[in-house]
Amino acid sequence: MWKPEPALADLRFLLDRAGLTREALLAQYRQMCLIRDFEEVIAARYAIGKTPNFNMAAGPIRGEMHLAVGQEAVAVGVCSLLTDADAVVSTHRPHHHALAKGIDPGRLAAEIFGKNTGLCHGKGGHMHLFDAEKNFSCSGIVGASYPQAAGAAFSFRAQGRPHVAVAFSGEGAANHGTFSETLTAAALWQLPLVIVIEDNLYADSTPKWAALAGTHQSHRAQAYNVPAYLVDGMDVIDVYAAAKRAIERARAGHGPTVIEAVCYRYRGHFEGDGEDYRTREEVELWRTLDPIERLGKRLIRLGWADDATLAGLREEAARDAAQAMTFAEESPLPEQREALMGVFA
Amino acid sequence: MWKPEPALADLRFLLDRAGLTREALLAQYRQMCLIRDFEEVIAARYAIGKTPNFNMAAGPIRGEMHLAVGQEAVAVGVCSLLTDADAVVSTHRPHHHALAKGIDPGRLAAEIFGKNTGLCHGKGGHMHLFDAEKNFSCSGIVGASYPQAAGAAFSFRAQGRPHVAVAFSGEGAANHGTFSETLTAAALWQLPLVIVIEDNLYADSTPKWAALAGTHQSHRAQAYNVPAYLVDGMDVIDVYAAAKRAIERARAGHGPTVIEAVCYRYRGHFEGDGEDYRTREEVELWRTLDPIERLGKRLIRLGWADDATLAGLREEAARDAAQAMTFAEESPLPEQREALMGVFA
Amino acid sequence: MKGIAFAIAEAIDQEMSGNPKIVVMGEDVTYWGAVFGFTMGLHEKYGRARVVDTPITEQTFMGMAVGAAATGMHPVVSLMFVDFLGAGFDQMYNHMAKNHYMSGGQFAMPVTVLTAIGGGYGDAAQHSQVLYGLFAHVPGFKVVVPSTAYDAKGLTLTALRDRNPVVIFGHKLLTGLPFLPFEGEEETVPEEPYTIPFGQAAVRREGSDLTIVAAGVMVPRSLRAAERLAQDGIDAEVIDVRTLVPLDADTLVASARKTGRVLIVDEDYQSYGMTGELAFRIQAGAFDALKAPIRRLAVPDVPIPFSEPLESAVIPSVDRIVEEARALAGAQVAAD
Amino acid sequence: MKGIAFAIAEAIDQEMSGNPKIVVMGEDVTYWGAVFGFTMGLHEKYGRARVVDTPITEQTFMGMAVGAAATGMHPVVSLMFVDFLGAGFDQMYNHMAKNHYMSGGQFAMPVTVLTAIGGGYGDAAQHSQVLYGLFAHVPGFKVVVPSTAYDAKGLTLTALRDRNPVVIFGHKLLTGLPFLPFEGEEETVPEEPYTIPFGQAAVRREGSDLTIVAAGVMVPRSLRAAERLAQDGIDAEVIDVRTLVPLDADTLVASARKTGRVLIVDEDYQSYGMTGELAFRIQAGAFDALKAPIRRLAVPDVPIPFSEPLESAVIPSVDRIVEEARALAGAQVAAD
Ligand SMILES: Cc1ncc(C[n+]2csc(CCOP(=O)(O)OP(=O)(O)O)c2C)c(N)n1
Ligand SMILES: Cc1ncc(C[n+]2csc(CCOP(=O)(O)OP(=O)(O)O)c2C)c(N)n1
Ligand SMILES: [Mg+2]
Ligand SMILES: [Mg+2]
Repeated sequence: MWKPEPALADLRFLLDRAGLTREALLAQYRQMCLIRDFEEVIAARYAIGKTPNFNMAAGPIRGEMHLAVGQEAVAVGVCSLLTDADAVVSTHRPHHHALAKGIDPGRLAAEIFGKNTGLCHGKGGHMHLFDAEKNFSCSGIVGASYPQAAGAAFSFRAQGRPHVAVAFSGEGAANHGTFSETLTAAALWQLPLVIVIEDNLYADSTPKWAALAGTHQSHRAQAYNVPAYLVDGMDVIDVYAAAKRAIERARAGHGPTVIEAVCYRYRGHFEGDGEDYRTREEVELWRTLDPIERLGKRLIRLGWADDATLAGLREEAARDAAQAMTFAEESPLPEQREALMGVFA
Repeated sequence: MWKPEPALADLRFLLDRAGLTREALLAQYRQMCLIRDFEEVIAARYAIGKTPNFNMAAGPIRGEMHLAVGQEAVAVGVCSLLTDADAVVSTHRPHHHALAKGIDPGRLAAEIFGKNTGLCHGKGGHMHLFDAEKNFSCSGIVGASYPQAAGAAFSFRAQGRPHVAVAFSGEGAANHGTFSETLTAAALWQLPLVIVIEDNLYADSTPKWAALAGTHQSHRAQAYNVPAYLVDGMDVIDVYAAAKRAIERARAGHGPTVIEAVCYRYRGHFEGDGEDYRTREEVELWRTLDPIERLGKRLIRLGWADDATLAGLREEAARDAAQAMTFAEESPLPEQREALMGVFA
Repeated sequence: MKGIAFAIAEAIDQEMSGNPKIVVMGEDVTYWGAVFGFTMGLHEKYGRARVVDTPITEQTFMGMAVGAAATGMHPVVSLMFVDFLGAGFDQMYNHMAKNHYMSGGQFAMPVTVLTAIGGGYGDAAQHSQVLYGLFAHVPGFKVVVPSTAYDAKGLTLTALRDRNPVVIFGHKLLTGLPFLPFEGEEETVPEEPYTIPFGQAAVRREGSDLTIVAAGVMVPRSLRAAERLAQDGIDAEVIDVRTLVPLDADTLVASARKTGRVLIVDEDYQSYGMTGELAFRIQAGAFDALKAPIRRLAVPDVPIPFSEPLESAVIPSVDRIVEEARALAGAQVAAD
Repeated sequence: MKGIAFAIAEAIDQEMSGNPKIVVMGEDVTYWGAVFGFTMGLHEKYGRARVVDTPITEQTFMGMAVGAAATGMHPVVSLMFVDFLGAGFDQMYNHMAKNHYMSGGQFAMPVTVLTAIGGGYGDAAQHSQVLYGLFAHVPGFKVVVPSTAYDAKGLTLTALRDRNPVVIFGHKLLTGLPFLPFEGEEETVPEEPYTIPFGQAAVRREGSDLTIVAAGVMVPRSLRAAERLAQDGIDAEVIDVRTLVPLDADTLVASARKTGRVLIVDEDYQSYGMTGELAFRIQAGAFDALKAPIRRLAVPDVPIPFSEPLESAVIPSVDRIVEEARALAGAQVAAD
């Protein structure tokens, strides 16, 4: 999925076609930095109490932890096109989607810490982030995001509301029957649905070659009469350009689209992953394609930013991430009696 | 899926290429007649006690009844290529597959009547036909046949046995997630699996246009790197020719194939179906393509049979079907205490 | 009115006409009224925009219901036979039932699931199950099992106004459809809409010698058994639990305290299901008043066999209810 | 040996080396040993031909197990977390569990399912469930819940020689893996293969004042509670059911008859599950010997919340077992 780096004139042309301005690109840069920083500070906080012996139950953040460092461009490229009213259904690896959808980093972090100020008052946790105001939900069950997003899309159409629903998933998830079932449903009813596959080459410890019958999941969409884009998930501009078409088409009533964004997760499947199923070299190779650095370089080439501008944005992002952690850490835990409440509305 | 009727020389050419001899064709003719007669006498027996008021629980055969009149060519075209050791996993509409796989019509009928002499001693019933000697099983759950056949194929390969596994299903079933999941598995592991979709245009009351995102399920196979054939399911020769290639390839270790056979069920989804979701005209139109009559006419054109030969075969088939019914009707019911036995082996 | 199918369809129609959020989806909900009649007539009235035949994709249309409920709709979803739950259970118990809780109360899940249960007409192991025990075990579902048309209408209307997932288990032999045996009664059911609250068991027959607790078609069978028992001078109280979740344990306990003897009758599999739960709740509340161990009659942990004599050997019948009740009435404090 | 994961993996290895019919399949069974270690080391020894990573397709690999079992193999299938059962349940309860019966005994289903259960380490609502009640409710599964490494090895070997579907529920906090808390003990486990028959509960501690019945990690917790109770002069008997199906009701009843007081402790959801079933069986056999209503302690019908104080409020702890047992020991025949 690696594409040639566009010459400056071509880059201008591509940006123009995508309708991407300087402001938009700077915002994307900042957003990607926020995600990167957020994930990295979460990683650091998660490690507390877990070294030298890694124990999932120890420290201020318990349970599994799936981070998306390296995959920022996919979340930002897609979600920067969405409004609060558009629905996003995410997965076990949801922080980047949540932040890109505009969820408050503090309340997000607080949920990850299990605090009462968290999005779900500590009941959900890192794999179950919900924010009704941002129309955001997720699921720790692989393959579960597709039908739920289709349902939201169905609902928007039924209510005559011009919103779109986005299902994020991994490439492993697209092997699940729900993917093809949802393609059928979305095509049949021409739902305003965009399915985004973050193809990061691995599902847990299982490399794509051991689990995929073909090379790309997006190829399947065609067989269900759903158009699909295969994009460079390490390039926010490429993701954005495809997502823009898909989302505009969906809003206009022209039905669903699949976007497969080839990307890479720099960290393990979850924190604590020994990663013996892949080589260090592969990880290093992919890091050379880093989406944040690439966008930074382009901004400089375009003359839209200099090192200082970028450093400023990075600092802002770092400050936001740090503030989110402080908010989370200083927030109180929920009270035990809360546990028994809220099964039913 | 209608194809032009081949001119005599072309027909000879096609038969030759498929390796179909006079004997083979006559056997297929007889087998299709047996299925037709069997289904029709079952329909008649099923109706006993159910007129004028149709009540599923009345009469000698209780419960739902899904017959395959009109779909004989698919079962015979495929199963005439199989040995006893090859596995077949069938569906809620299984009689034609069972007979084509060589299951004894008497024990089949007895099972449908719930008799102790039935294949499963009356425990299975019409949707749950099992015959270990013929490696035949089925399921009343739509979409369930695919993975089970894939499992048998996996097992043959693991054991180094040269057998193939066939999953039958309807076109409605192929919307189920198990279809795409099984395609992935079969392609990944290059399993000796043949998936046969009997595309009879309806799933219950739901016409294909209301449930399929595309025109044919077989198109999907390609997206999973599984080769597929789309054949005329009202033409046993066309089915056979494709099945032969698929099965030979599977035996040779070249992996799975999907065959979609477009056909039609003359009767309702189940007996008692009011059929208000389709027109009488459509049914009549498809009857003009009747697979038994078409094969009969071709046999005569080829000079491989005259009216008397065919009438003789039809009589034999009718006699076999009648004998099966007699056997079933005269057999005893199982004893009540049997009900509590056999949950565990 | 004859049968719960008509009652449920009428309830949906009445609520749907005033509530644009309601959409009906599932396999064969148009021409076939979801096969067991629960959506009869709706397609004709509301068209395919609001009454939607789905492909055979349980996981997906259940998941769509979750997504639609989260964005302002009230989906009414048909799971044609309860036996098919396994094709879509994940979206039900892990999402539909949990999202309200997991989201800290942000996303209500107003979904009404309609499903057909039960055997007794020869549909064998994969089309005759009851399985409400599975839904009752996982938190987040309300579990409704109507035994009369009157209840079916009132409970369905309650479900359609509930902001939570409610699963309505309609027994096939109570539908009143002409192609199935009917074990209910012709009833007077008010035309105007009315609701019946969840969590209120109904004492269908008062009695003093023993209590029979049942649900669904086991209620009319228990009532028939009670009539037979009366001829022997045994006066049975018959209680219809109506909703397994929420469960009206008080009514069960009060009856157990009165009669001292309890028989629980269930068409679901015997072990790890309804009978055990009800027994626990009853012994917890009526321990000192019980004169004999609680008994139960249910499907004895075998798949439902096809053949008639086998099937009737495993599904509780009026005869076997009578037998069990007689044994219970005669039972001294057992030391078995 | 420390933990059930090592024991289960050793059992599979020992049986696999002599039985070519065994093939291991599921997600991440190679490098990750099925995440919770149940298949550790097998990939290195047997390679990808016999230890097969599957795509994320629960319904399909469970269905493949059915087809493979029907044609001469003995699949060992990993359902990584029991929480994921909903993605493949149909092939399990409608086929794996029923095909032997439905086929009139023609097709045995020698399948061993390995699955990880339980919470207590912060994995929240969709990765902390126990759910063995669902499998125990539907006929056709044997339900095995080891609480020690010794048992885990012997029960797994029994499963691998059984011609029926057996589901082994391994509690995560008993695996002994370094990344999880461990609530078991370091044990001496014989190297040579041995089997432990299903359907035999184990009396883990003898006592005379009351009986605590438990499974999985609730067994060591109950034992710890019993030690605390002993300090108060309460002598608790602790029984490990070991297999829910088949269930050794005799041992439970005998203990209940001896102590007259029973507390059932369970990490599955409270209602319509294990606690009700065991209570039924105990009251049926020990009715006249019970001195107080049977009590239970289980997850109180809520999803497992993420946050530590919430999670520990719903999963039975040593403290709460002690509390319940104390109340029970003091309970007179209640009239509550
Ligand atoms: C139904 C189900 N099966 C298995 C799992 C365990 N699991 C969690 S994440 C994961 C891998 C997902 O891979 P992919 O979809 O590629 O997403 P990625 O982790 O790469 O972002 C698996 C198997 C699950 N959560 N749900
Ligand atoms: C999982 C599941 N969902 C629904 C059904 C109910 N059902 C039985 S047959 C059928 C239609 C099947 O259509 P198709 O696959 O085209 O086969 P055909 O009946 O046309 O042979 C349906 C929906 C079922 N048996 N299993
Ligand atoms: Mg991935
Ligand atoms: Mg069809």
